[in-house]
Amino acid sequence: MTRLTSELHQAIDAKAFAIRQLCLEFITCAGWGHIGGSFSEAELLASLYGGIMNVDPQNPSDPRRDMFVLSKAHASPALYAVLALSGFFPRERVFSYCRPDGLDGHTQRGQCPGIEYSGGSLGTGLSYATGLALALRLGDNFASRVYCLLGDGECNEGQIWEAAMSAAHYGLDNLIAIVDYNKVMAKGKLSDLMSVEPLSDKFASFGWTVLECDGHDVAEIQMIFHRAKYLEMKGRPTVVIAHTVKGRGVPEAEFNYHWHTHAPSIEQAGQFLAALNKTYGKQEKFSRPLASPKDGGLEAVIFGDLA
Amino acid sequence: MTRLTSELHQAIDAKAFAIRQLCLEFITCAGWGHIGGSFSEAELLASLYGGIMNVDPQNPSDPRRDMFVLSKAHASPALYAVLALSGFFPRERVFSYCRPDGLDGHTQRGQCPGIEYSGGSLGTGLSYATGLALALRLGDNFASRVYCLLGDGECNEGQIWEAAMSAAHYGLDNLIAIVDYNKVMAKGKLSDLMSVEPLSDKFASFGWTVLECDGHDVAEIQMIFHRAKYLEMKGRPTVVIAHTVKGRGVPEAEFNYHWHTHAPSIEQAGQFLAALNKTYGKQEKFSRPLASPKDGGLEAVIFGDLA
Amino acid sequence: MKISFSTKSLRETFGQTLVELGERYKQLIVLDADLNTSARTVLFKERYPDRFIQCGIAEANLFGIAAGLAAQGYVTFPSTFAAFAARKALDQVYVNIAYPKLDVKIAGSYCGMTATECGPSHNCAEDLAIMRALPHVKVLDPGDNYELRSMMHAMMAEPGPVYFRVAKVNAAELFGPDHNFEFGVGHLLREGRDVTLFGTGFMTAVALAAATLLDREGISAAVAHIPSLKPIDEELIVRQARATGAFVTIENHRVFGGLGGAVAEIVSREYPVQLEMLGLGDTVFEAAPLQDLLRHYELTPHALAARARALVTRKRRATAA
Amino acid sequence: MKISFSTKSLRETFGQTLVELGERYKQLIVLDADLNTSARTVLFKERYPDRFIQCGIAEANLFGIAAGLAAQGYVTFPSTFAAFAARKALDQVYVNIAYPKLDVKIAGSYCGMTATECGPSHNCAEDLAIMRALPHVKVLDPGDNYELRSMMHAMMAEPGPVYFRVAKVNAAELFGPDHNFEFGVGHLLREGRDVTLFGTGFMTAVALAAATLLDREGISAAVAHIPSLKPIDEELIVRQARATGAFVTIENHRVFGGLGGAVAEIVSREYPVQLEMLGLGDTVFEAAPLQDLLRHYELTPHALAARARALVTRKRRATAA
Ligand SMILES: Cc1ncc(C[n+]2csc(CCOP(=O)(O)OP(=O)(O)O)c2C)c(N)n1
Ligand SMILES: Cc1ncc(C[n+]2csc(CCOP(=O)(O)OP(=O)(O)O)c2C)c(N)n1
Ligand SMILES: [Mg+2]
Ligand SMILES: [Mg+2]
Repeated sequence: MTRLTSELHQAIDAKAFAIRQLCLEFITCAGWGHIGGSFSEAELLASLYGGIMNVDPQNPSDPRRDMFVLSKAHASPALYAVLALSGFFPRERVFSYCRPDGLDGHTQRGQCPGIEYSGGSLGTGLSYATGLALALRLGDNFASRVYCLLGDGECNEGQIWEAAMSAAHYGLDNLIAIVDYNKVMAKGKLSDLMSVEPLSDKFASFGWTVLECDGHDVAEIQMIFHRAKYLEMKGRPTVVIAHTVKGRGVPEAEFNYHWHTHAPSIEQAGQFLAALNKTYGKQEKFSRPLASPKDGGLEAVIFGDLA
Repeated sequence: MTRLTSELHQAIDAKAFAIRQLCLEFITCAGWGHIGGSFSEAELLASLYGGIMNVDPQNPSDPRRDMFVLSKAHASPALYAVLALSGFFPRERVFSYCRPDGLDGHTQRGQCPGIEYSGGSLGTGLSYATGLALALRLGDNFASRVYCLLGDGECNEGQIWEAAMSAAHYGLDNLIAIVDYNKVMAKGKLSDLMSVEPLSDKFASFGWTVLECDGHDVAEIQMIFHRAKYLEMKGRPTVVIAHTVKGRGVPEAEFNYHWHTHAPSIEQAGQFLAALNKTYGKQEKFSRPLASPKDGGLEAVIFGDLA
Repeated sequence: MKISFSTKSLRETFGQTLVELGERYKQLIVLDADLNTSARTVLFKERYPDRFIQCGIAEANLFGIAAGLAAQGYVTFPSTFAAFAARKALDQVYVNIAYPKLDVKIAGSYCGMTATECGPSHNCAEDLAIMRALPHVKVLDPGDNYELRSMMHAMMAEPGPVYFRVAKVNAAELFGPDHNFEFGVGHLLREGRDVTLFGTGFMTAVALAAATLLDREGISAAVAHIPSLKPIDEELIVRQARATGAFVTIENHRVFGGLGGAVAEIVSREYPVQLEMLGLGDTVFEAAPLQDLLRHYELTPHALAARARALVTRKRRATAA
Repeated sequence: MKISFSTKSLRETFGQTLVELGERYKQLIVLDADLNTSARTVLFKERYPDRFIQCGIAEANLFGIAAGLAAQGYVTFPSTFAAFAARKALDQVYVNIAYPKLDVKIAGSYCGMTATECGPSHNCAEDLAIMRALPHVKVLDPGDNYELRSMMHAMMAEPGPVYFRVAKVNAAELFGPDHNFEFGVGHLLREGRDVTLFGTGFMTAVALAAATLLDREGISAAVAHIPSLKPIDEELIVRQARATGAFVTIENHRVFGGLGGAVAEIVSREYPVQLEMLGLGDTVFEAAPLQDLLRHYELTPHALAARARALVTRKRRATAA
């Protein structure tokens, strides 16, 4: 490995760490959010926004940009984090997550720079990405690509296979799907709840070129995306099946569906940061004092008004 | 081939002819209906109701029966025909097709004996069949099987793949799907509009045992279903991909999407019967004089009332 | 008022107008889910094959692809039967299109009971209620060919999602070639003092015919046509409430949350009057020709006139007392 | 009337009642689409693992499988969020379940705005309008834990499809352990002369609180609770129209085709009175905690009291004139 690539890889690893830390902070402050799926996709997002995709934070609507669709839109925290850390919008803004007039729990198109897709209902992103890729074709834009990140549990949804069938039928080689194959869905392991195995055979039989990699190994990720971009078959869409660990970085959360959706308490957040520091050999501190809200619910509203 | 099997095969071929003729009669009388997909499935239905399935016209709700789900419910005419010809209900009843209080354009559960499933929205039948097969399991019924006939165009629908994934996940070896692979959907060829190839790879990658046959060759159909019932792997659902010809029997209608949904005029019906007779070496006549209605639409109603 | 029928069906006008708009708007794209000769988008396909996208029998994907294209600046017309737009792909319409206000114009073909022989799975007498409940979606049911055409021109000039009905029916002519559709504007087609009959879509013709019947027996019925269910012409509705004090609505739709529901919501708030609703009830559909369905479900001029008559009689008795 | 809150959420009661019913009814099956700990069907899963079927993240399949099981004599409870029942799998609910009247009991979890931080894709403020428009489906929104439990017992005794809401909310207690839910029956929780406040689901508590506020300023407000939106208690509604002559409705739902729409349809037909509707408008959802959402969308006792006050003032002025 040249010194340059190794520096790049280090920078991406550092960004992946920063994504996890920032997610931890604002999820804790919101009292809501998806830790597991945000942590499993951290290296993938850090890599995509660290040179693989052609995007410009200064010009986020550049018509020649690559486009990103987070079909597993519940894992929006890592996307908000990478966008903020890459300069798409001020870092502070992520703390509006799940507040009125703030960033939505799932991605909403146009809500902040860099978000192309309104999602939250699993299964819908790959069709949308197919539409984007077709639009590039119709507009004679052969420079841009569309990247679409799917959950593995999400691949239970039939619409994924409708989209896969059509993207192959249209021969969309400007479309790259990625599966965050972390083996866990919301309430358990895929192998128990609803297996998608053999996943690579499925995509292959739907007419896709299939690549696999370790989704936490930045060097492998880089290599695989270079293959996907430059070396793979023309006239076919490509899927990268990225083997990952749900909750990666915090041993307690790893492969643990309890941390699929769940916000840590302030105390737990401290423990999580300590665990992250340990895993990655860091000594980071929270960027701010954390505070998490309490939802008084209907009761607070009624007794408030009656008082 | 023994004399007995060859007699059986001849009887099934005769029934397939009778199905086509009866469909032609009542579709013409209704002025509406799906010729193409009814003719392509004729030998399959004649075989299923000619000994492959365990059903009793005298006791159509027998809890130990095999069950049939016509997921491609628009091709209900051939099903109504085979049920009538097998004695599930009086032959006359098929002429109520698409009349008020008559048989529906798509199958409706309970509307006449032998109809298990309310359909018409493509893609929904295999899930329902999966539910039936699960029910047999839960009820410790190891004698019965569920058969589900799918359209090839219907396999565009993602729900088919959801159901396929789940049936394999549950290990439902009491479920046999059949694809009427006639290469044509409503408005053209699958290869042009939305290809499902390689179809057998798709089902295999979703965990199914895949068998293929010529869907008009009764001997092959028999053999393949015997394999499906008795010889295939335990713990897996089986799909029979039956290669067929849309509109089979009437050269003008073969592979011709115009005759996907379209009722012949009285004159055309006569030509179609002549063509069927020629194809199958018969000399049948219509069982009754045909008459087709005219829908005066809104205009007739308004001017009728104003008069 | 003489009623005359067009020899061209609404769906044919839909197809022809797509072609016309396709010439003018190069960013217009039509998407199909294996129904183009039924929905008549085939006319566009033949003329502009490059801007016609076939999605196969996969309605969720159809709307997802339409959304993605719209996000890139195209105006997309995903076309399928009303049943598959309003029921099968509703979540995609909501999440991927309505919410981000994408420029997607959704034609619901074979709406209401106009799928006739197809029966329940294809008929869709819930689409207006369903679409009205979505945020940001404009909901339209054109009365005749002129109105449908004008409506399609209007929606090209107005960004954002629209749901509009395209019936497989030859409609009576309510307007002429110079008719100008506007969002949120209804039309008083006939003045009257005793009761207002409200129609939407091609059913307004039934209201006109009923008014003629009522006229013969000395009941003066106004007829209002509501092509735009959301936004809706509140002013017209309130004006008619004041003027006639009694309403009957008729629609090619169930009587839950459709035209009748929308009018009831408004008059209840603004100027309560007695209102009767005609449409499909909590019932299954028969598969049958349209003329049989209209009679079977009592959606005829006679049936409408009978309801209006009863209402007016009650009203007159109340005023006399 | 003192308002007190349960420390148990409606979804918890849902899960517990499933367990209770599972003991009594051996043909009861619960199906899940990867949400069992959220929807609390996990309680049933732990107790009756053999009668719990996991369908993965595939809602269309969930309802199709539930239909097939029901056709074989099981009573099935497919469980997912309201958004995915009413929007994502609507066609399956309609074609495979509602139409053939199969014995499927559909719990819409996280209904209305109670998906809170999840935002628009998970919140579903259209489900009542949508389900009301389907044939044969009973539509329910329980006011408190007692009612939800009684409702679930009632639906086991009545074959056919039911849609019922399960909120992720601690509700105020409207009833006691002996409460008896009946289809089509509403409840007058508080008598009053000037106006009737109608609520459904947990929002009825807001109506009760508003009535208390109004009382302080000399306005006598009746409060009616409508847990059964279809069939609906027409008699109660008409009686209150005669008695108070003015209505305000409040619901955890959009103001198109829901409680307000249903009440408007009835009073317009039977006994027109002025009616104001509170609920979500034609608006996007914010992702936020429930207390913030209720204030943001003005679904508070103060806001309801203000609407009622304006209505009563207008009415008094009209009577005086
Ligand atoms: C259509 C739909 N059904 C259910 C949900 C609720 N839900 C949110 S995340 C999730 C699990 C997703 O699992 P997976 O795709 O594996 O994502 P990851 O593991 O990366 O978080 C579920 C069921 C949803 N958002 N959309
Ligand atoms: C969800 C849905 N979309 C569209 C239709 C309209 N439609 C009826 S039949 C048909 C074509 C079916 O083709 P295929 O599955 O190949 O059946 P076959 O060739 O056996 O008739 C279509 C699009 C439908 N019934 N359901
Ligand atoms: Mg996962
Ligand atoms: Mg076919």
